[in-house]
Amino acid sequence: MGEIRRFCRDDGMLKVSRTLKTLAAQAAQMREKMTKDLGRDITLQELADGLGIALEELLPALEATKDVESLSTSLFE
Amino acid sequence: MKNQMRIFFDAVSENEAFARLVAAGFFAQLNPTLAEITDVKTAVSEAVTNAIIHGYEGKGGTVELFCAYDENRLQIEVADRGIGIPNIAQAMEPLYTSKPELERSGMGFTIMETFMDKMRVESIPHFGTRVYMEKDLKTE
Amino acid sequence: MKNQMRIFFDAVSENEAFARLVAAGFFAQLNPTLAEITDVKTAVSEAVTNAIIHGYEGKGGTVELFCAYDENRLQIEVADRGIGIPNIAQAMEPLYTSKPELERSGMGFTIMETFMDKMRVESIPHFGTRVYMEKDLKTE
Ligand SMILES: Nc1ncnc2c1ncn2[C@@H]1O[C@H](COP(=O)(O)OP(=O)(O)O)[C@@H](O)[C@H]1O
Ligand SMILES: Nc1ncnc2c1ncn2[C@@H]1O[C@H](COP(=O)(O)OP(=O)(O)O)[C@@H](O)[C@H]1O
Ligand SMILES: [Mg+2]
Ligand SMILES: [Mg+2]
Repeated sequence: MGEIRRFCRDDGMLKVSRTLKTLAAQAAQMREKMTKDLGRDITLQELADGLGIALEELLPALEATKDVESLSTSLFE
Repeated sequence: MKNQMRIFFDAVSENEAFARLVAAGFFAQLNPTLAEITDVKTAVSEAVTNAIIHGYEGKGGTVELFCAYDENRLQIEVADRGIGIPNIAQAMEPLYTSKPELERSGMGFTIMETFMDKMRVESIPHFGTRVYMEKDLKTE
Repeated sequence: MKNQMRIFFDAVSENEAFARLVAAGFFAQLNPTLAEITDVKTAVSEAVTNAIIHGYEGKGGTVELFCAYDENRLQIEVADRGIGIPNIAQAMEPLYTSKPELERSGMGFTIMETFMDKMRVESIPHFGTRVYMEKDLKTE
């Protein structure tokens, strides 16, 4: 059974990822830099590629930032 | 390319962030810009929050989220089987809220209208509410 | 704490990563360890892939994913309305695959059994297949 876990890890199916908060911070930085460099709003995939991670990892990290929830509560008050 | 999904989840505030993630994850396949996906997440968030706190008045139930795309056209529906809205025109007015005691801004529907290209509300008192939204992605 | 969700999505390979994201996002609320969430994602991935390529033979259909938790007990179901499995015992044998031409490893069910605490398969030929899985998180 340990064999199967090893098989999957070697297969690259499992890889240790960075913590959500670290990733969220790195994503925010990378977004700013790439937006400035390219002079336009970047896509999700471009950001994931820039960070060297899969979309699957990037999305939860973006959720860990507060920009969405704060909108209706703060921006319009 | 066409694709669709329909999810049913418990009407608890813990699932608001989850609903945003589901919508973002589904539409991520179209490679939207970060601004576009934030618009979509914000609209979904407002609609799901409404279902939980207004539709079910925080007492729980099941929220439905439907997401689909056909090429660059996104379609979203958020539905509940809660108390419904007696006066939809009034509910959609900016700043109108039936729950000022919860410190609601009354801007949920206005945000959905602003961030999506189309928005429509159907509601029957004591039966439930369904919000339809559409958006065209500019990315090719 | 209890919570549950049920999602229906198109049986296309683009939705495999999406299904993993949905399961991981839902169970993230329990604050699992990285190893635990990876186990869950891997098991979901194998079951969803099976529904798409075996159940529907790549011709499309709808896949159902149910996720629930009650305290630390996770429950997952993956179902399709595809061709079904004529011999479940044989299908569950390690290395058995009915599609060697697709370079399948025949290890899907074995992986699900290994990564989850419980696993059960129900299937009726020409009606469909449902895989039940359970896992207790060690985190408190
Ligand atoms: N799903 C729903 N079920 C019942 N009533 C709703 C629902 N969604 C919105 N409403 C009604 O519409 C009003 C306006 O909604 P919204 O613009 O989001 O503002 P807010 O949520 O801040 O009150 C709510 O106060 C409520 O009375
Ligand atoms: N959802 C399903 N519908 C029909 N047949 C299935 C399904 N899931 C699994 N099977 C059958 O069980 C076999 C073993 O599955 P699995 O262990 O995942 O190996 P693999 O997918 O590599 O073939 C498959 O080859 C297939 O014949
Ligand atoms: Mg609102
Ligand atoms: Mg398999």
